Amino acid sequence: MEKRYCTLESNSPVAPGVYRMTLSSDQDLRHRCGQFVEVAVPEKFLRRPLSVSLSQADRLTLLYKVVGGGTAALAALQPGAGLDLLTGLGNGFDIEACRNAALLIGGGIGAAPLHQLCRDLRAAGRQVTVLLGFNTASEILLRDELEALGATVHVATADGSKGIHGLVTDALQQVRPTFDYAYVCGPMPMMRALYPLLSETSEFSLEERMGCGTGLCFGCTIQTTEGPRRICHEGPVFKKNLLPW
Amino acid sequence: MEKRYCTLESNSPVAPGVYRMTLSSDQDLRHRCGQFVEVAVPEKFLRRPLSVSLSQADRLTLLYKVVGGGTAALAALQPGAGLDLLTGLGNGFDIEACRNAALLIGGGIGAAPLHQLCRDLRAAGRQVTVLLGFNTASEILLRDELEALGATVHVATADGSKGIHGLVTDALQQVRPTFDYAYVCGPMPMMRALYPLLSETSEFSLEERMGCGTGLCFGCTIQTTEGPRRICHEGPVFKKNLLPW
Amino acid sequence: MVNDTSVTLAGIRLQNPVIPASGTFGFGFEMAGCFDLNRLGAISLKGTTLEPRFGNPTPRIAECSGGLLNAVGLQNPGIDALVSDIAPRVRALCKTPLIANISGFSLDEYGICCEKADQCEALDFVEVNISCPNVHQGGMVFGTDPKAAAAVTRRARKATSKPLFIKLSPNVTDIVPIARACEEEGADGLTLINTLLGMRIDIRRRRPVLANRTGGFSGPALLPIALRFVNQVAKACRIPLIGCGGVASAEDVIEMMMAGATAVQVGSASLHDPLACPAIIDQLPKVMEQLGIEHLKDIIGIV
Amino acid sequence: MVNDTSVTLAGIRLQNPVIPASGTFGFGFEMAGCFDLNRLGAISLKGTTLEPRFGNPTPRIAECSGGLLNAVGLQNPGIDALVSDIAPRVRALCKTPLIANISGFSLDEYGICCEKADQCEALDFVEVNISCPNVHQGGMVFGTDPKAAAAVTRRARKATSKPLFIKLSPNVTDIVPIARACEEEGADGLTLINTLLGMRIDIRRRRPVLANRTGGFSGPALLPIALRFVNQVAKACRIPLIGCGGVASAEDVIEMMMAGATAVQVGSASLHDPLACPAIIDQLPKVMEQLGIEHLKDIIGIV
Ligand SMILES: Cc1cc2nc3c(=O)[nH]c(=O)nc-3n(C[C@H](O)[C@H](O)[C@H](O)COP(=O)(O)OP(=O)(O)OC[C@H]3O[C@@H](n4cnc5c(N)ncnc54)[C@H](O)[C@@H]3O)c2cc1C
Ligand SMILES: Cc1cc2nc3c(=O)[nH]c(=O)nc-3n(C[C@H](O)[C@H](O)[C@H](O)COP(=O)(O)OP(=O)(O)OC[C@H]3O[C@@H](n4cnc5c(N)ncnc54)[C@H](O)[C@@H]3O)c2cc1C
Ligand SMILES: Cc1cc2nc3c(=O)[nH]c(=O)nc-3n(C[C@H](O)[C@H](O)[C@H](O)COP(=O)(O)O)c2cc1C
Ligand SMILES: Cc1cc2nc3c(=O)[nH]c(=O)nc-3n(C[C@H](O)[C@H](O)[C@H](O)COP(=O)(O)O)c2cc1C
Ligand code: FES
Ligand code: FES
Repeated sequence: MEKRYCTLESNSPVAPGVYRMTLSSDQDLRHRCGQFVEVAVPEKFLRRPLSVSLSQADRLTLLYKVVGGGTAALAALQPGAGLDLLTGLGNGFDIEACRNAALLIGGGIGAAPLHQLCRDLRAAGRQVTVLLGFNTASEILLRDELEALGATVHVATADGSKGIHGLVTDALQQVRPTFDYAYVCGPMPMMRALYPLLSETSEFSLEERMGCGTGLCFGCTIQTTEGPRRICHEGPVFKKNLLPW
Repeated sequence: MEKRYCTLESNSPVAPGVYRMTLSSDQDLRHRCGQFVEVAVPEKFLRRPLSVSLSQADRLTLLYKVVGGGTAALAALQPGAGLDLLTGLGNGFDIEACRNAALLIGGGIGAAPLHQLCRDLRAAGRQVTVLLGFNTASEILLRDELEALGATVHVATADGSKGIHGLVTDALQQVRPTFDYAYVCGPMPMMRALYPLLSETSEFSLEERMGCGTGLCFGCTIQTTEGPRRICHEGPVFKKNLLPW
Repeated sequence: MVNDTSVTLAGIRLQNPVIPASGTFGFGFEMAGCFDLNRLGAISLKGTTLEPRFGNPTPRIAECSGGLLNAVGLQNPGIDALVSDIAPRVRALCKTPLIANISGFSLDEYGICCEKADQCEALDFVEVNISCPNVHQGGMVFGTDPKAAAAVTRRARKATSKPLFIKLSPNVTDIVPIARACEEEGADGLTLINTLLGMRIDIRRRRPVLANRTGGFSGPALLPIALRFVNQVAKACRIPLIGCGGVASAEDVIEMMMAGATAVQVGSASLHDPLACPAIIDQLPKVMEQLGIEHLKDIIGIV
Repeated sequence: MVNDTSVTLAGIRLQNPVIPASGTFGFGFEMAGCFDLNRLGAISLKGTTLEPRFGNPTPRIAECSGGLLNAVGLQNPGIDALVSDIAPRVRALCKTPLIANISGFSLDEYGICCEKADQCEALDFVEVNISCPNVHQGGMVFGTDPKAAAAVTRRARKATSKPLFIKLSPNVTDIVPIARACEEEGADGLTLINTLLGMRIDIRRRRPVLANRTGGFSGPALLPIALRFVNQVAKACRIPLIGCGGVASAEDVIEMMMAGATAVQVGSASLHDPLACPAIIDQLPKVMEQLGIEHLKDIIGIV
């Protein structure tokens, strides 16, 4: 955990209600893929947890969906604004766990952390297949970016307006990708539906309302096969065998 | 009372700890001299009452001293910032009450509203003498502005570093100005000291911690010879005979 | 969509549930020049006692994170001025239902004030405040004990046939027996909550900020506390509730109604923005639309 | 100037009065990599019960204006894990005095936990929490009645010779008899306050935000309420008080001490900024300088 004051470089919509925010700092902003940050929001007491979509030495990209007052306040910020962040939170994805070919599955805004995951897996020489699920064509995120990294990307839309008609579970059964390890991030119902379809060599990035994001408050606890664990501190990424679903 | 969203045009120190702020709006910002505004301050629940130092059609000048968190937050605002104001509050000075020659007495930041008062009295053809009291030379406010309006200005400093050595009460006894009506604004001890030295043809602008500034909360009440009065609503300017000091 | 904001409170129809809270909207005249008072659901007038009162010395106000402390101490011109002068003058300005907010230092004072309010045609509701934390010899003591609350309600009930609301204090261990006692003695409804007792210290001057030492905390931060009390009492009583505490937006009004309130008072929000009530009333139909609420009264107590 | 920040709490010297509050600083390890725990005045560890507890279902957190609601519900690994594993591990990381925060659902549970804490060398203080609003079958009931508070204190006093603090609830009509009862039964001091019971509703989903329906309100807006309780109890009792509620700055620490606290706990502020405690400790000497305070202990209860 580090406290970082960042400058907002850009903040603009990339899909209906979804924004991409880039931040810079004169301090180190590198993250492991799958880690998250806690952003202080004007007029709110609690910070808002957002996954790192991409990080470099002095640069951070977040992808977020406006769902309430906090994210709406973020969306209203103008380039040049200063932001107060807690960085380097959570465990992140285990890229070592994949030996050859990775499968990445993202649903909606859950696609956000898959960007850096894909970059880092490709840099480590892994093959990457990505399944992305959205409600409709206009909501599709990150497809071009992931393809540019050399991943094979399949998109499913619930209304069939683009790609495979259906959910990511449908896509999984249709595409039948080869992989030795799977990484999943998305809404809870999606993850629960994928759970029985994936073997033990998989991991899931979870979400819960957070009080602190730093392990102090026990606000974000889930029950695991090894006892209670804080999503923010021992997660947000949990190996499949830890999840008692 | 009007609600006005203004743009901060300038905001810079004019004496140690004292700032001049100018605001503009595309709506009417004219005030009677001696009226005040209630400024919404970032991160504070209550607005802060500040006297109008000068107002024109679309422009407002405030002069304020940093004494706590609210005024410190105002001092930190940059030109271009938006400000939410309640304007046109309070009764203001009674310029009709003066027939020929006015005496204006201000102490410290209490000099602020005397600027427009002096302008309006001069525009009405009155002679104006001003006595201003400060702790020390570096704190002197508005002397040049008032002289430029054709007023005779006498400054007293408590440490004798400029002008008359002493308080405004000393200045009053030394200068012995001719006037038919006096207007007083400054710290409570100064006003109480002047009270017995002035005849009934005088008025005093009072201050109290305010909850609303608009007469709703009864937070700012003083006892007068005619019963309880709200400084924000029936004041802030009270004729001498109303003050039971 | 219909967007019907009306509610019925103890038999009286309010065109919307938004009521300026007592003590935060003066005597009703102050804003008459700024917006049409007819737009309000009702108006709760400044708390009134038998005798005129100056109230507490100043400072009476202290800023806090999320709100303020006040120790006004029931400044008011007395019940006779209310019924003979103030209420009729407000009535002449608007048709909005008017609520007399009554305080006292003895059962008799409460009783006499309610009798006088009862005789005043301009007044539509009587709201008996047994929860003022800012006066020393009484007020809140009546609101912290079920027996005392019952006694005041009984006396007030005898004194008036107008709809009678008792305004309760949050400074209690268990509000339910107090609320039930008021209900049993014939109150038509309850207003909850009044302010939480608090204190601030001026660390430079090393003394309390308020001349009265302590004051009542109100403002946005009170909302979760008020919601809890409203929900708790809604589950325990059948009479209608007026929810009060921290309400500052149309969403807050809806949250308070879902917790169990039939109408909602807006207090401190008007101190920051004297146009808060009409702004909330403007927003209500839009927020109802977003949430798929046709008739506001349908959401009362659904949580 | 001297700028001596040390205070003595029930005979134990703290280099400064700043203590992370129970439940808002994990088990003490979490921040060990971020700052030197030796800088803290003391550490109050996460509330512990006899048996391990998962706590309440999620969501356990709801944002509010001026703070938050929590309904963690005393998640903890049980007293045995605390005394045999956790406390010794924190002790190995720092010399800071450690406070065991104990909750229970019966007198016996409180008693057994205090006995076990008493035997643990790594623990310096025992803080008995009789004010948790988030567990159903107990907790707060002990803190809302002087007799029950006396009984818990008596049992805990028998169980431990370590400095014993009882943590009181603000959800009471009158805290003084409760505080006095604890003092009479031999408590070495009191911690006040715990959270205020509150509720939020998700108006879109039409249900409470918290799975537990209600939760405890904490955060900056609690400060004036806590100051009032601390000042009230400081006037009524002789034992030292740990002030808690809304403290987020060095100025707040000083305000709390002027109200009557010998030491000060910082809770929710650490949730927004996990470095809040060291930041406050850094600021303290500067603010003392500005206010002309040489020895912090000289201002305890001066208002
Ligand atoms: C580890 C982690 C990583 C996340 N990464 C991202 C991301 O990269 N992009 C993104 O858009 N969102 C992400 N989220 C979710 C994001 O934190 C919430 O959407 C945000 O906090 C909502 O704030 P708000 O004030 O706008 O909404 P609020 O007004 O607080 O709530 C609106 C609704 O959003 C939901 N919600 C609120 N907080 C959370 C939460 N912490 N987790 C899940 N749902 C919540 C609730 O259902 C609520 O009804 C992440 C959450 C976690 C825990
Ligand atoms: C009608 C009126 C007109 C005013 N005009 C001016 C003006 O033109 N320029 C100017 O600098 N100040 C003016 N003031 C005073 C100004 O409102 C306060 O200094 C300001 O509100 C302090 O806010 P703060 O948050 O900085 O200080 P706080 O932290 O709130 O308080 C710091 C100290 O300032 C004093 N103070 C706080 N509020 C008030 C108040 N309302 N009245 C008097 N003292 C207070 C208290 O002694 C307190 O200890 C006026 C006040 C009133 C009532
Ligand atoms: C300045 C002020 C004066 C008040 N005076 C009264 C009063 O006279 N009678 C009363 O019943 N309540 C009074 N109250 C309490 C409010 O009516 C209301 O119950 C409380 O402020 C909580 O609501 P809020 O958070 O919306 O302000 C007063 C509150 C404030 C802030
Ligand atoms: C998430 C959370 C968990 C808490 N857990 C405990 C606990 O286990 N034991 C306890 O005595 N108090 C607990 N508290 C109460 C705090 O210690 C403190 O009394 C309260 O939050 C008020 O202080 P604050 O406003 O500084 O947060 C908890 C508070 C929060 C916010
Ligand atoms: S959010 Fe506080 S422990 Fe996870
Ligand atoms: S400040 Fe509210 S009535 Fe004057």
